[in-house]
Amino acid sequence: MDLTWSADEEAFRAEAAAWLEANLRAWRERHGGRILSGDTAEGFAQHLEWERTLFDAGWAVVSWPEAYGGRAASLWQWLAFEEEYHRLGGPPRVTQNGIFLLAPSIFEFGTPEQQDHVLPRMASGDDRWCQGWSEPNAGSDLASITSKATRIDGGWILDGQKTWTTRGAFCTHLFGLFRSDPESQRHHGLTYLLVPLDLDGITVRGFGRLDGDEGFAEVFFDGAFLPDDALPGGVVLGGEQQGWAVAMATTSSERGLTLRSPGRFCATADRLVGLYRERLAADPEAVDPTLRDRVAQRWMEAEAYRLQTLQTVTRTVAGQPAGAETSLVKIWWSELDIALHETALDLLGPEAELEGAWSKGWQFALSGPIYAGTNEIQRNIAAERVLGLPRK
Amino acid sequence: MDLTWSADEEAFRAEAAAWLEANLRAWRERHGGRILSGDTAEGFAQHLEWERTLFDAGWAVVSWPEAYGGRAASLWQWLAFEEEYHRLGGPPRVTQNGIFLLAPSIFEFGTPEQQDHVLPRMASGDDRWCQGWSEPNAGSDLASITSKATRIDGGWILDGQKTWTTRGAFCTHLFGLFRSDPESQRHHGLTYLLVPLDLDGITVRGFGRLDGDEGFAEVFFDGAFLPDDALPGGVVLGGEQQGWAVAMATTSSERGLTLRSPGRFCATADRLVGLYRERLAADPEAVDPTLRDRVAQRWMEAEAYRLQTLQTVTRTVAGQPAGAETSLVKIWWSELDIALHETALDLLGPEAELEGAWSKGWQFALSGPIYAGTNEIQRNIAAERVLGLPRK
Amino acid sequence: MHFAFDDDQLAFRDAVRDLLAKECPPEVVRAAWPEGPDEHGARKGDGARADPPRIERVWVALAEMGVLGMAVPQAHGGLGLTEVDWVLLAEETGFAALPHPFVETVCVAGPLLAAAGDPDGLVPGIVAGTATVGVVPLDDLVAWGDRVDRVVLLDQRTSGRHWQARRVEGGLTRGPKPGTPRRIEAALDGARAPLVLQQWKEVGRCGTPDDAALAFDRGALGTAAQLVGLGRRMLDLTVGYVSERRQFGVPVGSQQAVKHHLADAALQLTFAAPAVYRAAWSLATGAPEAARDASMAKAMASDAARLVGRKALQCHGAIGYTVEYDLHLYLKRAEALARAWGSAGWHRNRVATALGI
Amino acid sequence: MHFAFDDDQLAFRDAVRDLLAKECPPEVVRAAWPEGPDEHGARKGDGARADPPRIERVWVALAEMGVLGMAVPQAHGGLGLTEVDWVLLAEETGFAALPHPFVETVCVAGPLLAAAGDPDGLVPGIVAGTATVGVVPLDDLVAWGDRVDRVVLLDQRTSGRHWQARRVEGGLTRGPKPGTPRRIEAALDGARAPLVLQQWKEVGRCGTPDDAALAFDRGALGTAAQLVGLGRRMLDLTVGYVSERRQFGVPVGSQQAVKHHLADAALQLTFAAPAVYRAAWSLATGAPEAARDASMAKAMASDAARLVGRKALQCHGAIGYTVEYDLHLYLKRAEALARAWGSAGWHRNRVATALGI
Repeated sequence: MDLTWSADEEAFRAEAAAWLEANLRAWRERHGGRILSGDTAEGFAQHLEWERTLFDAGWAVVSWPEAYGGRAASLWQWLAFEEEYHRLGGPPRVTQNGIFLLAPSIFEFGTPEQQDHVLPRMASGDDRWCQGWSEPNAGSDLASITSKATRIDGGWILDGQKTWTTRGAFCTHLFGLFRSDPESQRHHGLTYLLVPLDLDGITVRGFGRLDGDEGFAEVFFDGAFLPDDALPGGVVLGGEQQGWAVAMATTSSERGLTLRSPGRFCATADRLVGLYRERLAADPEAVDPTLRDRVAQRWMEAEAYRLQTLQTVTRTVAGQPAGAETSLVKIWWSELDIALHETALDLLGPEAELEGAWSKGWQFALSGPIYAGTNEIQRNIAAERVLGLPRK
Repeated sequence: MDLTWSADEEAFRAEAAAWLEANLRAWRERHGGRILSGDTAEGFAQHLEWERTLFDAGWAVVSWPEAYGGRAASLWQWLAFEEEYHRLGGPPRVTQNGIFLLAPSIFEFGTPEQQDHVLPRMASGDDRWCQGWSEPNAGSDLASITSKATRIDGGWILDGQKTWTTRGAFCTHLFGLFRSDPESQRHHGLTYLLVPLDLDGITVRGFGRLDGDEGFAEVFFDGAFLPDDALPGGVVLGGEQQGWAVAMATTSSERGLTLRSPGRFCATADRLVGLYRERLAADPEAVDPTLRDRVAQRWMEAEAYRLQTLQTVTRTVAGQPAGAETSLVKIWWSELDIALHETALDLLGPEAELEGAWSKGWQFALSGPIYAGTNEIQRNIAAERVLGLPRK
Repeated sequence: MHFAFDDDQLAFRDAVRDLLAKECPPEVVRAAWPEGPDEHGARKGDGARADPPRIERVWVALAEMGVLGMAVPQAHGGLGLTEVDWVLLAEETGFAALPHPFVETVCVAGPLLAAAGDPDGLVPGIVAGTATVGVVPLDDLVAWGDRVDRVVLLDQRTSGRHWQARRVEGGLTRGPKPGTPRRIEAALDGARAPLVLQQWKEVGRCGTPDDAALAFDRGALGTAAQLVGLGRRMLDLTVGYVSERRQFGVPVGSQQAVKHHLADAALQLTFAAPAVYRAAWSLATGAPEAARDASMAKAMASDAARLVGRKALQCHGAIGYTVEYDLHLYLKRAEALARAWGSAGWHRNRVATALGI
Repeated sequence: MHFAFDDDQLAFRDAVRDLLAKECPPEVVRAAWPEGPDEHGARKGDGARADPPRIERVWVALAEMGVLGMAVPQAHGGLGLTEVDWVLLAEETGFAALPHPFVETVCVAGPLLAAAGDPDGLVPGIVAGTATVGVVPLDDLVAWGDRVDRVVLLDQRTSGRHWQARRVEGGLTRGPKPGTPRRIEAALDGARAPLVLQQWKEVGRCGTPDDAALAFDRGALGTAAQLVGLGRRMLDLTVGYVSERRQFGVPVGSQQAVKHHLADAALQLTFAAPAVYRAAWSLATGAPEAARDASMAKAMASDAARLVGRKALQCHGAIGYTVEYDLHLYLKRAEALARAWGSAGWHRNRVATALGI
């Protein structure tokens, strides 16, 4: 056991921190300090500009090979980068559904031609990818997908509807599952397709999330023709009718290591500690005496998440695959995120009603136990696959 | 709406309080202040003596008709009596499974002859009744009962095993369900029988609860012959094969009003407030600053239970039946009981480890979410029958 | 001892419920939200895109039914109802998420100003629905800042432990000059349109410290009742949704996890509601524990409504997390009201003090 | 950065696990409970009805394996292991609910006395399993009062903020005369046999304030590790039971409510365990945050073990609520240890102070 960072990792961290600090400041200044939510039309453009800045300096996808725009950082270096990114208040990544959800599948299942085309354009933000999993009648029950892909000469005809497509209104491409065998049931007969959104017959309608951001979209497919050569290397990822297996690999990444780095929650916990200190300094009488205990508890929970991640990365580096315990991890960070923000709102008291970073963050956090597989589904998975309890 | 007690109710309360105070003191003094748990052999005898004292003065079953040993008190008077009983530290009633669980069924389903025989002897403690619902393979799933009652000339032959029979080792009679139609399934073909435990072929084995008291018993039936005239009026309650309907009426009482009067929890909450005051006076530094808030919360929860009961009694007095919301009531008091005691243990700090009233009470409280229908079953019932959610 | 409402009280409740069902459906609540993007660029309300006159129509309809003067003595033109008579009406305004200063103007300011002899001559307007008075309890936020004409401050700040109700001039505009535009803050619940109290001048007290204390407790009670109503609304909405929505070939509501979430929600409401009704009785009868009981009501209703909101959102899943679906209107109102008029923790502190600890 | 145990550490853990599985099954834990009725008339232990010599045999076996001297420097005859080396061994003693003063004598007193130059010549006996030393942290309870020969007090009481370790004479007997019988208190966990510290005389300090502080943190760490082990034991027992037990024609463990209870239990253990292992590393390396990390470990392990215990009992149903079934042995130990060496709240307070709030 060694819980210190190597000199190499520290150097990487310092380089990242220096670059981030300077460039985050410059980005904010370019926009007169008025940074909108990345999930609105105007804000998305602001954030895309920031991500381009990251890409140009090689910080967009640090763990990727250099050929695709990364710097081949180790998992430890990636963790250190994320810690600095969040500590310095870096904004949420608007390209994350591509780089954290699709990319792992492209690395695992893509042909070299697909990798060479998709990955660099994704890292640079030239192509923005949204996910097309859910449908109006296929949410938690993903296997009941009905969107169809009909094989014809030279391509596919797409029909149906996807929904809850995060940032779909601002994206250029969609990845998702389509039923390619009309006779098939449940998780059989699905194909994982890569779909440019500018095809004839595709309509994208953005709609508002609970916090007002137009973070969701519905995507309608009305006999849209998807040519086989719409993308170099083809539009099928991982083989026809193999969609379920490819998608499951992706959803596992979604819950796992890459989407929710502990750096984000540790930074929030540190800000919560700072908020407590401020409120206490401002008016000790006004601070509920139970809140100090709650702040300490929240800080510990964030720290425990960091420690658990260090264990997981150690195992990953040793070549052991992440198991079903990623379900527990998803429950932990999503409930922690709400708890962190609720504690902050309770510290703010009546002011909590006014919009601000904590209020906005709280509204966003409420989605955590729902998306990426509801926490109820995760608890089922953990019980069955971690503990080995019998299925129904 | 009128939340004041009438002069008549106040007079009843005052009379009860005066009598209880004097007689509880006398009872304790008779035993040199050494009162054991009523769920141990020696303690049961002490408590039975106390209940006899209650009976002799007409306080054992205040709401029953005078003919059966009560004083025909109204529900409001009964509530007031229970408040005084618990405020003054009256001990748990060791005859409660008879007077609170069986008696309501006897009142509803018994023949006059059964009522005349069973009720006064139950009230006086001459007969002590234990319940025979659960079996080793019929706990939450009560309808899977396999204990058999075979009809023969002049009576029944009983075979099988009951378990979790509270205070069974100290009781004289058992009431419970037996499968009287060997071809029947689930809740059909069951008969509710009244069984003296001194029959040949019946063996009772007491065993220890988590808190060490011998509060449980297994009851074995090995071809025991139960004559029809073992009790005046017969041994069947409510008709052959009608056992399920009769039993459901009883379990509804078990969850409902009579078993857990709010007086008990309000008295505990008041003692918790007193404990907080003592600890604070003794050493303010040693009291966790979050505990004041928790003590207030517990007090409110107990008070809310009292208020909800006042609503229910108002409806009952108006002739409206208690509905499925008794399931919510059972969840509330059982979880409240644990929370009250946990808060007290946290106030006691390391001393909580030593046996004492709070530690003993905490151990007992842990059984609350399990017995009388687990809280999981109650939540199912509440969701389906109060909210109308679809069954599986 | 009789813990139930009488037929008149229930009939009035039903009449208000029917009126609000007709005049205050979700699209009216939505219309009260500001239009256009907020400072994050988010769009939440329909504002002028909806039908703003309908917002005013609800208030007028309530005035016509006498509801706006419910707590004002008959001598001042009101109905002179007690808290027991009106607590269910407040609950209904919560159920409907009525986008008006009902608690402030109707439950608090009306009877308070009347008790003080109506110094500014506002009471007839309150009863008629033509005057609205904001009340600022404990802090600096004026809820319904786009709707109120005047402000009364209710606090213990400059007077030791005594409550005081201060009539003020100004406070609603940005600058010292009357007529300067109000600055409504972006807020969690856009319909509440809070503004931060600006420059103001005290023009006089409003009644005795006891009047002020009672006014505060009425505000806490009215808000607690609204929270119970909001909780019921969210639970109803969710029960309806999960009974219809199917996944894995069965209704979502047949899953045990969903059942237990909603049983927990029902549990909290079932035990918070009697605490609210009892507080109404304690205030109506001037019981010595009235302040404690009002605090218990507010603490329990705040926690219950927040829990119901969380369970409701979780059981809905993604649909509940959209602006287009109605749940968020109620969920955000509940979250705001849970901290308005004193948070659960603030009120538990008051209960603890009343318990002598 | 490498957050995992090495092969030697895991092999030693496995050896201790095997030894305890053989030598310390539930009937040995049960045998450590006093026989006969307690003051309430309840009978919980088997005491002399069981096989008391087996209790001693476990200790001897651990001594033979070197475990009792694990934390004592080699110069004093021990193995000189660091906290990282021994934390998993402590966890196993929790898993087995070992009825001996393992944390007090082995994790704390051994290395503390050795660091102080073994003033009373007790260290060889500790290593050999012939001497047991009780440690009394923060309060007046001597755990394992029927087994310890001597007592060290560990607190900050008379010395401001500095920790002090005081070697005392007496304290274990009821009266001033040696040989007066000890008075073991009736307790939640009968095997822990606590007694309330009686008259004692300080005969000297034990090391520096830093030694004493480290000793306290080692006690908190060892107890936290035992709590994680207890949590795992209770979870194992429950998973086994609900997978077999059938109701309504299906295994109880296939019900979603049971699954979610146990997923919650696993969740807490999954995130408490790394906090415990990190604290071991911080103590072993003398990290500046070592005290904070030990407190975080104890707070999280205490809460996790209590939650697991509650879930385990609930998922068992009535069988878990009997003295004949084993669950209560672990549940009560966990409840006692959760408050020993500082409760979760006590340790959160220390974390908060370390965070500068």
